[in-house]
Amino acid sequence: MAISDLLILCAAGMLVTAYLMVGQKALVTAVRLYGFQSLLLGIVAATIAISQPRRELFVTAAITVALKAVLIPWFLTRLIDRIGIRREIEPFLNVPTSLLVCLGLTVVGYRVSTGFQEGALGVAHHLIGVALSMLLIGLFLMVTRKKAITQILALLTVENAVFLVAVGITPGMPLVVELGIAFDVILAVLVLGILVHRIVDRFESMDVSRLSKLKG
Amino acid sequence: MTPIISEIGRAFGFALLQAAGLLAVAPLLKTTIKKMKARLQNRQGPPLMQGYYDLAKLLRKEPVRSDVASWVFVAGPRVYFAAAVSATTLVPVLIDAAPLEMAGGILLLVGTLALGRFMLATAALDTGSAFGGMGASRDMTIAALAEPALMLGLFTSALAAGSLNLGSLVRTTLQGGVTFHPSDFLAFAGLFIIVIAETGRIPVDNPATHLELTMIHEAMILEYAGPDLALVEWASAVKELLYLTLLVDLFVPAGIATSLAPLAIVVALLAWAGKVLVLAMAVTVTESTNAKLRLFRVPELVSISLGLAFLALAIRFL
Amino acid sequence: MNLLVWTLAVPLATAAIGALNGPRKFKEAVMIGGLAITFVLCIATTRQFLGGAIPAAFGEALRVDGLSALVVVLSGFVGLLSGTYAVGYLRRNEARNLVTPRMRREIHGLLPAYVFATLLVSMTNNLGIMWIAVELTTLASVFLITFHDRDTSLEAAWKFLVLGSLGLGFALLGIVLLFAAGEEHLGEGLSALNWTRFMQVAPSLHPFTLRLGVVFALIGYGTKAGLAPMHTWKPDAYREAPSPAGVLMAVGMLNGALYCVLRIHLISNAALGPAFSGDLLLTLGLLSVFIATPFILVQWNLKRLLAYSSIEHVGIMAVGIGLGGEAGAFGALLHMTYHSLAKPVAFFSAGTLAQLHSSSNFDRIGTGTVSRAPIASGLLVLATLMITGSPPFGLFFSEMVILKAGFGSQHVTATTLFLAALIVLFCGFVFQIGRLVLGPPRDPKDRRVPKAEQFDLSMATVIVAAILASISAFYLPASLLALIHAATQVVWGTA
Amino acid sequence: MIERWAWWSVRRVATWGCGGELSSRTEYTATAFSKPLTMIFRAIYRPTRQVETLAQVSSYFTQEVRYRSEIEPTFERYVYGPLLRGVLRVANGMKVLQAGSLHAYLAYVLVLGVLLLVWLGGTK
Repeated sequence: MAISDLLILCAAGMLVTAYLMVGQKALVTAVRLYGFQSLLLGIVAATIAISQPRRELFVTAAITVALKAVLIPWFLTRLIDRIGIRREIEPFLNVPTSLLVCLGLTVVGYRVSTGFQEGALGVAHHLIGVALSMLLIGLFLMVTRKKAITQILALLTVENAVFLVAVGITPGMPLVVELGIAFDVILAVLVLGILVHRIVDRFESMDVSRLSKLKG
Repeated sequence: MTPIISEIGRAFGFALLQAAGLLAVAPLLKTTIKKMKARLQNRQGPPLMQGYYDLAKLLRKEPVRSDVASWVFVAGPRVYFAAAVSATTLVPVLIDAAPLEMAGGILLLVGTLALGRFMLATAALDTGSAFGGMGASRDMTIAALAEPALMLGLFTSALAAGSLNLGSLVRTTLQGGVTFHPSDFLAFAGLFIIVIAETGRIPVDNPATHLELTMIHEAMILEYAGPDLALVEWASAVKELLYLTLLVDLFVPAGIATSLAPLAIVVALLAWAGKVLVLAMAVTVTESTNAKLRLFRVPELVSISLGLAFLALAIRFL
Repeated sequence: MNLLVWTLAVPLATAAIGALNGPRKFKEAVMIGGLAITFVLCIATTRQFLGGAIPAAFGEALRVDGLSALVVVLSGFVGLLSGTYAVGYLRRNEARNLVTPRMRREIHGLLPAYVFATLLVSMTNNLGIMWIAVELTTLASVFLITFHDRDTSLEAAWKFLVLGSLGLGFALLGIVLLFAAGEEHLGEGLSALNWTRFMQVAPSLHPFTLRLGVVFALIGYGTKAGLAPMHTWKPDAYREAPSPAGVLMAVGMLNGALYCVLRIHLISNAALGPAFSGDLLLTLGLLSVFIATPFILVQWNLKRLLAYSSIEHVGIMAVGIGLGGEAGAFGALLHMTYHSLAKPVAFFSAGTLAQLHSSSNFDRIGTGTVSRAPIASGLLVLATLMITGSPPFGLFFSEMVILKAGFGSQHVTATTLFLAALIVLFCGFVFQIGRLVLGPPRDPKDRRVPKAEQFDLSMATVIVAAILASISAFYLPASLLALIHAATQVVWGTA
Repeated sequence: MIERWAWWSVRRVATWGCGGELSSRTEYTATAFSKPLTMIFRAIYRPTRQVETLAQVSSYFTQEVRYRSEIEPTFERYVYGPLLRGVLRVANGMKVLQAGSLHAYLAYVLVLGVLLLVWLGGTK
């Protein structure tokens, strides 16, 4: 199986996980889906590191897998256990309609990606298409879901999409910058987690739509 | 730097010359109109020099001022006179360029005249007599009606010539050759009515009477005597001459000199005098054939003039 | 060590010391001293820049050109102002035991950290480090917003962080795409992401990827700057944050985010010509001004009013940059300078008023505050005149320059709408503050007696800031003016 | 020139009031001054008049006559009033934009993102 097929497979896999996340009700499964998605991202990074003379990608792949596939899901699951709210309450849009909207967003993402010139591996077009669609789907997930944890997951999906682009088509972002960005993402998740704790202590629920006192 | 100073110096020189010239001729115009009116009523009428005799007499007399009047009463005639004289420098008379035309165009002209009118009205109120109050109130009412129509009339012809500056306005109409666009007649008629209103001629105000109920301009200057009265009389005469010259410039500038050659100046002088005389005759005829309108009929007259000006505007640009 | 490194090290050290607990007097002295030294170092950097040498460190990763020098000096100034004001602010709150020593430590640690982050943003030449620095400011602001730990501050912090992280996600995608557009031209290693490298390589960047990257980057940094429609977090965040932190966010972060927007705008200018990102910025700017107008007219809270005013000012600057041309760029930068001078006065006086009445809602403060707090109300009125761009003050001139640029360009209708919005904003703002300050005094039986206004360090800072802001209207120090011109050269001319 | 010569011999005389004594009652007040204008522009000013005659014994022996006239503040009532109310109504209408729900705020960014992507997609 050629390298580019593997890449496209992994990218498609990530897109499918994003779709599943939209259709998902239980929080824990959503976190596991996110973990799997990060794993796929790690695989993409590793395959590109092998096929191209970009050794530092191995480091990025290792960080991605370690941080995003393992650490963050563990942190989020521990958060869910501590809070004890397991199921997503009824979102704004029911699942079938939100899936339809996701399809629409994917079409938009792909339409834009056709503008890219053929990357070195001829894969750029697909990677960009998947990344943009995942970005839009992540944003859509944030708009329709009420649970704070799901919003964090959506944010991380957006973050994964950006990393997919960072890994996929560029000839390798400087390592220091990638480390800095990974570190910042972890910090952001940490702070989000602290905030969720304080929100849950104060409002006894993770329902973000209840947070709407500040008007006008 | 020096060329500019000499340039300004020359302009001011011309301005003084023109102002002095118009000042000299103004009383003559007033008395000619009186004489023509008398002729129509087959009376003898005053001698042509009567205007100058009156001014000389008044200048020699002792100024009488009311004991309650403040400095405004004194300042009134002087500002009125100064406004009238400075307005004359903005209008081309013999040459196709006004001496101080770079200072401003139609707006400055109307503004200066309005300043004079305002100052006279305030001075009239200063004496506290009922006449001054009535005169000022009526004058201001007519001004409120006439000035918009005046501006519109002037703008119509200015738009045709493409500039507000009277000098260039005359030059463009001259270059354009003597073409009588139908809107010129309408604009001329509209402006003629306004000139009658502004100079206080019969249909709007009766200059010859001191009858309390009918006089407007006269009521304002009732309290003045001696030099103050002389200043006001002289200024209103110059104003009238200025309005007539304005009408001539806007509509029939033919004959005006385009260079400083003495021959051209003489020709321009004759042409200008003739045209102003013709206009004076028109004024006399309107004065003799019309009765004075009641104050609340004046808006109708002015609305006719506004209508004419709008029509002229519409015709020219549609 | 290099001057730039010192300018960054001092606030970092102040933050570190501030975070430890120690005697109050010592902590306050450290904070004010640290921020004062930072400000002096910022001036030294700009002086070095004006002297002709381009200060740089870490192999061009930190590089100060005209634009960054201006933002550095403004951030340093605002940092010092908010530091000194924070001392008085904390003392007053502590006297009314609203602030525990732990919270005080938080402020002593976070304010200098915030200044460090904004300085890092404005100094860095590397787009990657710039992104990380902006992320740091976001994280620092979250803890500043949850300082008072009210229900609403949690809500504001959550919205701030979610929208902020989303914006930064977009910005990161923008930078990645910009980098992708450069491919092999940009070279290897950390310096590949340098802004100067991008400018050299600009014509050979792949247009479509660049266009996509510029759009995402502008949306991302636009969110941090508070451009509409991504501005929604700003009113909530400014209401909850304590006023010294509010000023840092309203001026420091705003200048920093605009600095990033400008860097991206310049790359797009060099590669695609001013039309592309100029029009985008113009639309976002106009949108911000139009969205801010109604909320200022019918506002119910003093700090939110100032938040919408800073959204409006970001809009004005974005319009200035969007219009492009020498006048547009100069107008926007002049606006940024005067805004950084005038806005702290407004925030501080509003903060004092809110603190005396222990609430920033108009109905809780009541009208006619001039009788109860004359100095603060007077300063607030002065600040309002400055912010709304009334003639004698500086913002009037910058708005005039921008309007001149607007009417000069082919966006005449947009500029007329922009002018109309400015007028309505002026009326709304003056009406609100007028009613608040000069309205009928509160009925005596209202039991909430506001605290008496005492003259302390923070009041002195506000007065000094007000004096500086008013002087700046008539006399700008020559070096500051030279700096603005140098910055305009960068934004418009041959940087 | 005229000023210098005439200044020293000014005669001060009472204002001429048609022979009758001049008092504040014969003077032109502001209402009188503006009366012609308000009458001409009746449609805009809409002057109103109220005359009350007070008489105890019989209506023939009036003690007091009260005259009260007003002109209608046309501009405030017909121009500025509606304008202000309209602007404030629009402003209140726009308040719904910032109604507190984070989801709405995120939706704004999503819509903006999609619009820009569609627009960018177009300009290949």
